[in-house]
Amino acid sequence: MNGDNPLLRVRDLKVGYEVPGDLIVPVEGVSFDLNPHEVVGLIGDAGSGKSTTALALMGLARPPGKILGGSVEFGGRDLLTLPDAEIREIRGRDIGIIVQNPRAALNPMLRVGRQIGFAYRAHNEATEAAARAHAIDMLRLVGINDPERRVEAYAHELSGGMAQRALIAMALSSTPKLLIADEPTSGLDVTIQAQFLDEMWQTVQKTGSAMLLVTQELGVIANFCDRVLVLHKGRIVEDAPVRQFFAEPQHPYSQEVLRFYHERASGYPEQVTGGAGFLRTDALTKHFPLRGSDKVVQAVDKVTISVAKGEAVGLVGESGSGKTTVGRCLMRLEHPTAGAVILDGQDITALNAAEMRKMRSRMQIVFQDPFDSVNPRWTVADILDEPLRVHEGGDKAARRERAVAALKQVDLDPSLMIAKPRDLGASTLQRINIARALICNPDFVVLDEPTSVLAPRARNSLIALLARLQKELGISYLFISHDLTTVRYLCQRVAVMYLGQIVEEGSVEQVFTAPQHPYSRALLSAHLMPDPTNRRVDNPVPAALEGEIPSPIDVPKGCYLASRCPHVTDACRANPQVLTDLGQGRAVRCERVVAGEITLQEAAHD
Amino acid sequence: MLLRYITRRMLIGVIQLFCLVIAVFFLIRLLPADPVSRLVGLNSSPEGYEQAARQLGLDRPLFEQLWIYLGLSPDIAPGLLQGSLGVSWASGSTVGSEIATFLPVTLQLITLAFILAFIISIPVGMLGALNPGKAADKGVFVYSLFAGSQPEFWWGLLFVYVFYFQLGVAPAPLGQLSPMTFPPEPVTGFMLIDTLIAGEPAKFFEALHHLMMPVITLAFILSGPIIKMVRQNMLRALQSDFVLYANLIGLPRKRVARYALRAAMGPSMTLIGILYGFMLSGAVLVESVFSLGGIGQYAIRSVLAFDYPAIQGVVLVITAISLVVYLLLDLIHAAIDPRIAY
Amino acid sequence: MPDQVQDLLLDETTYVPPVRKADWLMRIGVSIVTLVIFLALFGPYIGPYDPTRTTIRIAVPPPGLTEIPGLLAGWIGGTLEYPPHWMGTDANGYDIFSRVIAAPRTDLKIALLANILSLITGVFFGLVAGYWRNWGTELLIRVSDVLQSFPVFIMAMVLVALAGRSATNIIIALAFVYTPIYLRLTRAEVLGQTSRGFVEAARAMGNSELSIALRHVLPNSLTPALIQSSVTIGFAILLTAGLSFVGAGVRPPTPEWGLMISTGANQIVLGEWWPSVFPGLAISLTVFGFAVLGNALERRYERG
Amino acid sequence: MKTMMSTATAALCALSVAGAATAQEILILAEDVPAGLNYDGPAAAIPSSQQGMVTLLEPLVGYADGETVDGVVVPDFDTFEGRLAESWTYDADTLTWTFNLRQGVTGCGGATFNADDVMYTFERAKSVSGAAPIGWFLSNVASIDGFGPEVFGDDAAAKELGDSIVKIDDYTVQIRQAEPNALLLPVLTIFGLLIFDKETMEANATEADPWSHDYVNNTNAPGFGGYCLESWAKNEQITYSSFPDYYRGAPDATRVSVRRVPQSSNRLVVLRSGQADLVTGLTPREYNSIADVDGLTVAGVTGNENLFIHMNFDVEPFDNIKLREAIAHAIPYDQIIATGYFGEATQWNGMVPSTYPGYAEVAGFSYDPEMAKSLLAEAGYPDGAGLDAFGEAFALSYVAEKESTLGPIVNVIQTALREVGIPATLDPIPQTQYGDRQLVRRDLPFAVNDQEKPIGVDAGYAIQLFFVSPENGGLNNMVNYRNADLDTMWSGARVDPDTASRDATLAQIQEMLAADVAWLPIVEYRTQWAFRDRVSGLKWYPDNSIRYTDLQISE
Repeated sequence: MNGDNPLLRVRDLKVGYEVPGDLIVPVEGVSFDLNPHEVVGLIGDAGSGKSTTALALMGLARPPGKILGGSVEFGGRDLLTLPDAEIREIRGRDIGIIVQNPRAALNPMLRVGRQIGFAYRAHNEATEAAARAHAIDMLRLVGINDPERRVEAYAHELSGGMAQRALIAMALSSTPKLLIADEPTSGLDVTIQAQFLDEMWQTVQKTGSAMLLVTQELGVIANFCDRVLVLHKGRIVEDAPVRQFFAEPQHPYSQEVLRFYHERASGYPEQVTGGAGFLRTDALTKHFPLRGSDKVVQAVDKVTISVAKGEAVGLVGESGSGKTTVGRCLMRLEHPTAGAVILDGQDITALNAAEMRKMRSRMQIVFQDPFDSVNPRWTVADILDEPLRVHEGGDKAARRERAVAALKQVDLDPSLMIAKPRDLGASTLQRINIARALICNPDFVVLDEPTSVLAPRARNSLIALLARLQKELGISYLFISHDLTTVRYLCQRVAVMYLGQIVEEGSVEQVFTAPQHPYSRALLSAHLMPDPTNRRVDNPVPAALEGEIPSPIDVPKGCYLASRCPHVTDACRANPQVLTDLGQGRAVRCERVVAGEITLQEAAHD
Repeated sequence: MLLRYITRRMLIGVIQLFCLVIAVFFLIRLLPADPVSRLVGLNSSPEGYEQAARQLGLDRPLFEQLWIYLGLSPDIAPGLLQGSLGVSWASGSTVGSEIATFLPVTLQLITLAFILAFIISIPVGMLGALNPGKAADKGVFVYSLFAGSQPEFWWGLLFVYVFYFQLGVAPAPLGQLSPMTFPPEPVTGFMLIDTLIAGEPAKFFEALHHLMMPVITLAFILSGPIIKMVRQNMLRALQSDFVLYANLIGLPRKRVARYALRAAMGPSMTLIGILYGFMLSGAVLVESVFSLGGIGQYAIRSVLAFDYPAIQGVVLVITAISLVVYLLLDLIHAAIDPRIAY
Repeated sequence: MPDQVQDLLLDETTYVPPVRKADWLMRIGVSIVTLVIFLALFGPYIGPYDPTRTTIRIAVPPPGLTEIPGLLAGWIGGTLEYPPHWMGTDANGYDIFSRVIAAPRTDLKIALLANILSLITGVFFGLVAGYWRNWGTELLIRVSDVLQSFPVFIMAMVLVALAGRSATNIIIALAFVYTPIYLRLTRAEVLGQTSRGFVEAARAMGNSELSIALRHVLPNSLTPALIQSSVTIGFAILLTAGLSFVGAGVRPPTPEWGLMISTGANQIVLGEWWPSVFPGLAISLTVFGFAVLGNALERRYERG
Repeated sequence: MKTMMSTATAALCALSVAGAATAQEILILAEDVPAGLNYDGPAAAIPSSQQGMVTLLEPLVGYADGETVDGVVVPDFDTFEGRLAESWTYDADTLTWTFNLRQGVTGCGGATFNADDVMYTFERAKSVSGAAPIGWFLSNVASIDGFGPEVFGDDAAAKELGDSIVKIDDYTVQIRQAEPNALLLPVLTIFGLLIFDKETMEANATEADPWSHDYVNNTNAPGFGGYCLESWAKNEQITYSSFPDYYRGAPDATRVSVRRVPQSSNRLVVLRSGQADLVTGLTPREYNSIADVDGLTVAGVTGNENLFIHMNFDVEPFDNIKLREAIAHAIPYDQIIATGYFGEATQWNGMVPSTYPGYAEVAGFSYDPEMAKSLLAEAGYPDGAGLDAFGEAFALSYVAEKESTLGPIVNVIQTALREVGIPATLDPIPQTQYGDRQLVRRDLPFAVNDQEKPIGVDAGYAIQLFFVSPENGGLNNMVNYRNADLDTMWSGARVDPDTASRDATLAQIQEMLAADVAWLPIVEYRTQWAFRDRVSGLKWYPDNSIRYTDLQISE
C-alpha cells in the first residue's frame, strides 16, 4: 500500500526514558509511511507506545521521555533534526494533532476562541478579529452549534465531546496536510463517540487531510480507517488494509485481538427459566440533594428490574444514565430515596445495620477500577481474607486455604498471595476483586463496568471468566456496562437506561436485533461494530441523536429524550412516558412506538 | 455574582472573627494575672486595688464585660459595634489609635519584604524549573530549603553584626529613623509615605536605609517557600497537558511561556496569603531585633502587660487583615483562573 | 523575559525528573538529625562544663583560630587552669560550648513531644471529621479553622504567658498551634480515601464503619501527616527559639538555643557576637537538617 | 574592638540627616517615653511616665540640695525648701499646716498660679476618679484629714474636699492632718501631689470626664514646670521646650527630646556615636564599658536602689529561720558586686535605704558556704535532702524585662545555692505578673527584687510599706512578714512627734527585721547615668527621675 511519494515517512523511531539505573524504551524502532488523503489506524494495547509514537511524530516526547533516534520525514525534511523555530512552524500548520483528554489539553485560563485564534495566528497572518471569525467558522465546521457563543467558553465549561471538537477546530485551523488523532474518543460516550468520529471523518475529507487515528478499539478501525498499523511491544508488527486485517490477521497478536470478534458470531446466551424475581427492585428511586439549592439530582427514577436466579441482566446506558447508582442502591451503598430492593423475598432497604452486614455475604459487587478497589497497603492474602474474617471467622489456616482456592477459581496462581496491589496489573487485580466478591459464595453479584479500564484483550478473557463462573456457580449478575459487545456476550436479558429511567427492556436477542425505543436504536447504531464490510462511513447513518444528554437536575417534563429524538412530536414533549409491557418480557417507554407510529427499521446490526 | 461572593465571604469572615473574639475574650481571662497591680503601683492597698479594678471594668461580671466589649452596652462604654476596640489598660489610649500607629510599621515592613522576595524568587524559581535536575536547579532547591528553615531573628542579628558593626554600611538597628531625626507628622502611619507627604526626601531615604536590613532579613526567609512554590508550580505547569498541546499546535515560545507562567501564578496565591497572614505576627522577631515598633511588638508588650483590650484588639485586627488578604488573593486567583467559581 | 530563559522553558524534549536529585542532600539531612539526636541523649554530659552553672569568667570571647592548637595541647596535657571555653562564655559566665551541645535535649524534646501530641490529636480529629461528616464534625472543622486563623506567635505567647514558662507548657502551646495543620492534612486525605473503591468494597463486604475507618482509611491517610511531621519538628524548634527570644520560652538557665541567642542579642551591636552566633548556627543547621529529611521523605512518598 | 566601633560610629554619623542637637538642645534616650502624664492614671507606676510628670509639673515643696557626691548633688532630706509654696507654718495643736504660696508664677498655659490650683489638685485627688488614685494615697499616708478609705464608698460627700484643706486667700492654703504624722512635707515633694494648672485642666474637661483624666493621660499635663510639652508620640518620642518664664529661672537646655530606645545596648551605641546627650537605664556592665571613654561621663550615686532576696513567710520551707539564714550565708555578695555591678554597689547592711532618715545599720551576712551547709542541716535539710519536695518554691522569680541587668546576678545566686544543696531554679516572669503576685496575691515564694524604692523618704514609711502587717496599715508586705511587736512599735513611732525617740524605735525595728531575715538584703547599687561631657549639673532625686531644669549645657 505504501505509495512512492508518502506524506510522512517514519523510520526506526525510538523513544525512551530513564528510570533509576535503567533505560526504558517503549517505542523501539517504529517505521511506516503515510500517504496523502489516507486514513490510517494505529492500534495497540495500552502501554504499547501508541501515544508516545504519535507525539514523537511531532518531535516531542512527554517528560521524562526523550526521542532517542530514527527519522520522521515530512515534505522531504527530517522533523527530528529541524531547529526548534522551523519545527514549530510545521506543527499546527502542516501537521495537526488532537489528543485524549481534550479538556486538559485546552488552556484552562483562556477562552476557547482565543486559543483557536492563537493557533491560527501562529501560522497565518491575521488580525485578532479575523482569527476570531476564523475560530467561529472552524467551530461550526466541526459541528458545534451556536459557535458564536462557544468561542467565549472556557475549557471547563465544555463537555468532553465539545472540548474534543474545539481541539479539532484548533488542529485543523490551518488546514494541515496530516491530522494525528490520539485516541480522540476515549472517555466519550458511545453516541457522542460515533457522532464525533463521523464529523471528524467528514471534516478531514473536506479539508483533504490525511489522518493517523490512534486507538485501541477495533470498531473505530473497522468503521473509519483505510489501513491498519498494529503496534506491539514498541514495533509495528502488521501493516495491512482494513478488510485484509480483519479477514486474515497475520501476526499472532493481531490474531489474538481478533479472536473474540470472530467467536462472537456464535449466537446469544441461553435464557434461564425459573427463579424469576430472585432479586428485584420495586420503583427504586434515588435523588441526590443539590448543595446550596433545593433542587435535586434525579439519578434514578422508579426503576423496577428483576434478576432471576442464575441469570445475568445487563444494564446499559451512557454516563449519567444512573446505571451505576442503581447498582449501588442494590448493594445499599446508597440508601434509596424510595422503593424497595428485594433479595430472595427480603426487603434489604428495611434491614438494620447489623442485619444488613450479615446480608452482605449473599450479595457482592465488583467495581470499575480494579486498582482503586483494593487497599493498597494489603497483600492479596489480606484482601481475600477480609470477607471471610467478617462473615465467617474461624480458623486462620482454613481461611487461607479458601483464599487460595478462590485465586485458583479465577485462574490465578496461588503464589500471588504475598503480592501487593501495586505490583499487579489491572486484569489480575480485577480477577482478585472477582475472587474476593465470590469467596463467601454470594447469590448475587453486581458487576459495575468491570471491564471498562481493561485493554480489549484482557476484557475478552475477563468476560469469558465471568461467563464461566456464572455457569459453574449459578449466581445472578447485574452487569452494568456501556459496552454493548460484552453485554451481548454475557447477558440473557438487558435493560437500557436513559436519564435515570429504564426506556427499554427485553432479552438480549430482542433488544439487539430489533431495538424499539429511539434511544436504544441510537445506542445500537452508534455502537461501532468491528466489521469493515459494513463501514459506517459508507452508509447513511440512521437514527442519530442530536445534542447531548440533558442535566438530571432539570429533567424535561415530557419524554426525557424529546430534545434529541428524531421522531419527536409535541405530544412527546408534553406527556411523561410510561414503560409499557409489550409481552414476551419486553417493555418500552415510548408512546409512539407502542402506538406503532415509528416504523421498525431494519436493525442496524446482525 | 462577584458581589454576592464577596458578601458571603465577608459574612463568613465576620462570623469567624466573632468566634475568635469570644474565644480570645475568655482565653485571656484565664491569664494568671491582671494588670491592676501595675496600675496601683505604690498604692497597693485593697482600696487602691478595687478602685483600679473598677476603672478597668474588671469588677463587672464576665458576661457584662463581654457585652460591653462587643458594644451591646454603649451607654457604659463604646464597643466593637460602635467601632471601638476599647482603651488600653497599660496606656489609657484607645487600642484603635495605638494599633493605627503600630500596624503600618509592620505592613510596610512585610509588604516591602514580600516585594523583594518576589523579585528574587520568580527568576530564581524559574531558573530551577527550567533546568530540572541540573546543577542550577539543585542549587535553587537547596537554597529554598535552607532559606525556608532559618531562624530569622538570628539572621537579623548576624546582619547587624556584619553590616552595621563590622562593615558600617547599615545603620544601627534603632527603628525607622535615626534617633536624631524627628519623624514627620504621621498622616498614613507609613514612614515612607509620610516622609514624602511631608516633602522630606532626605528622611525618606533615611527611612529606606533603616528598612534595608529588616527587609532583607525577612525577604531572605520568605524567599525560601516562595522559590519552592514558584519552582514547583512552574514545573507542574510546564508538564501540564495544555502546555504540551500548545507546543504540539506550534504556538510561539513566548506564547507558551505566558501560558505556563499564568498557570503557575494561580495556585501561588493561596500560599502567599497564608505567608502574609503569618508574617503579620511572625515579623515580630525581626521587629524586635531592629527595634521597629510594629504590631508584633505591640502584641508582645500587651501580652506581657496583660493588657486585655490590647491583646483582643491585636488578635482581631491581625486576623481581620489576614482574612481580607485571603479574600483579595482568592479574587486575584479567580481573575487569573476562570475555573475558580465563586 | 530574556530569550535564553524562553529557550530553557521550551526545552521540552529533555527532562530529568526532580525525583532522585540530591541524595547527598538526604545524607546531609540524616547526618544532622542523627547528630542532634545523639546530642539530645548525651549532650548535657559530654561538655567540659556544667551547662547550668556559671563560671566567674564573664563574656570571654572564643579563642582565635591560632590559639586553638595551643589550647588543645594544654587541655589534653592538663596544664590549663580551667578547660578552654571553645565558644567563649556569655554575659552570665556560662560556657557557651557546653550549653550549645546540651540544648538539643531541650529543643528536640519540646519539638518531638509537641509534634507527637499534635500528630495524635490532629490525626484522630482529622479522621473523625473526614470520615463521619455531620454538623458536629463540621463544627470541629470550623473550630480548627478559627484556631488556625489565630496569629500563631501571639497565640503561643498567650498560652505560655497563661500557663507559665515551662517546657510542658510550650509543648502544649505548640501542639495547639500544630494540631489544626495535622487535622486538615489528615481530613483532606481521609476525604480522598472515603470515596475510594476499596472503602466501598469493605463496606459492601459487611465491615462496620469503625472497622473501615480504622483498618482501611486510617492507615492510608497517615502518610502526609507523617511526612509533615519532619518539617514540623524543624519549625517547632524555630518557634521554641522564637518564643525564648521574646521572653516566652523555657526558663533560664535551661540550655536552649533561642534563649542563648536572646541572652547575647543585646550585645551584638557592641560587637559581642559569640553568645548569639554559635547557638544560632546550631538552630540553622538543625532545622535545615529536618527540612531536608522531610523533603526527601516527601519525594520518596510521591514516587510511591 | 575600639576601631571597629568607630567605623560603625562614623557610618552612623555620616548617615544621620537632620541633627537635632543645636547649642542648647539635648537628646535623651530612655527605655520608654511617658505612657501617660496622669499620676492618678494607669501609667502612674511606670518610672518613664513619672519622668514626664516631674518635668511638666511642680510640687509645693522640695528638698534642699545636700552634699555633692561623685559630681552629683544629692538632697538634704532633713531640709525642705519652698517650691510653689514659699513658706509654711505648722500648728501642732490643731495639726494644721499653713502654706503661703508663691506669687507671680505662670505656667505654659498662660495661667497664673494661685490657691485655686492647689485646691483643685487636692479636690481631684480626693475625687478618686482616676484608675490609680495616687494623690489620695499620698494624702492618706500623710494622714491629711478626710483622706481615709471612706472615699471609695458610695457616699459622694466623702469624695468632696470638705474643710480639711481650705483656701484662706488667693495665696494661702491650710491643710489639716488627722493625727500627728511626720510625712506631710515628704509626700508633698512626691510626683503624686504635683500641682495642676486648674484653668487649663478645666478647659479640657468633659462632662463624662470632669477631672480631665483623658486629657492628662493622652495629651498634656498642664502645670507650672520649667518645661512645656512640645510634641508627644507615645512609644516613640516626647519633646519639651523650656519655659522662659519659669519661676526658678529659665532652664539652660532650651529643648529636651526624649526618645524611646528599649534595648539598653542600643542606647549605648547611640551615646557612643555622639548622637545622644544622655542615656538612662544601662546595665552595670554597659556603664562600666564606657567609664573610661573620652567625652563621656558616667555619674552615679548611692541613692535608694537596692537588691534583696524575698522569701515568703507563708510558703514552706521559707518559714524556717534556719533555712533563711542558710540562704543568707550561701550568697556570694562580693561576686555579685563584682560581676553583677562591676563594683558599683556595696553590700546592703540594712533594711531600709541607707540614705533615708531613720536608717540604722544592721549586721550583714557573710558569704560562708560551710556555715550555710551547717545551717541547712540545722534547718532539717542536710545537704538539701528533702528540699526537692517543695518543688516550685525554689524557683527564684525575677522580672523578666530586667534580664540583662539581673541575669548575671540570678545566675550567680542559682549556682551558689545549688553549690550548698539548695535546688534553686530561675523563673523570670513579666513585670505585670510579678507585680500582681507580689502586690496583690503575695504568693511569690522566692524572688530577687531590685525595684523597691520607698518614695516616701523616711525609714518609718519604708517599714510601713514593706513589713507592717496589712491589718495594721502595711501596704506592700510582699513576704507576709507578721510580727505583732513590730506592728505595735511602728504605730507608736508613726505618730511620735519627737524625732529622736521615733528614730530609736525605728532602729529597734530594723534590728528585729534583720534578725528575722524578713528580707535578705544583698546590695545597694548606684543609680547611674551616662552623658556627654557637655552635660552637667545632674542632681539625684528619690524618684530617680532627672529634673531637666538642673542640667547645664556647654558647648
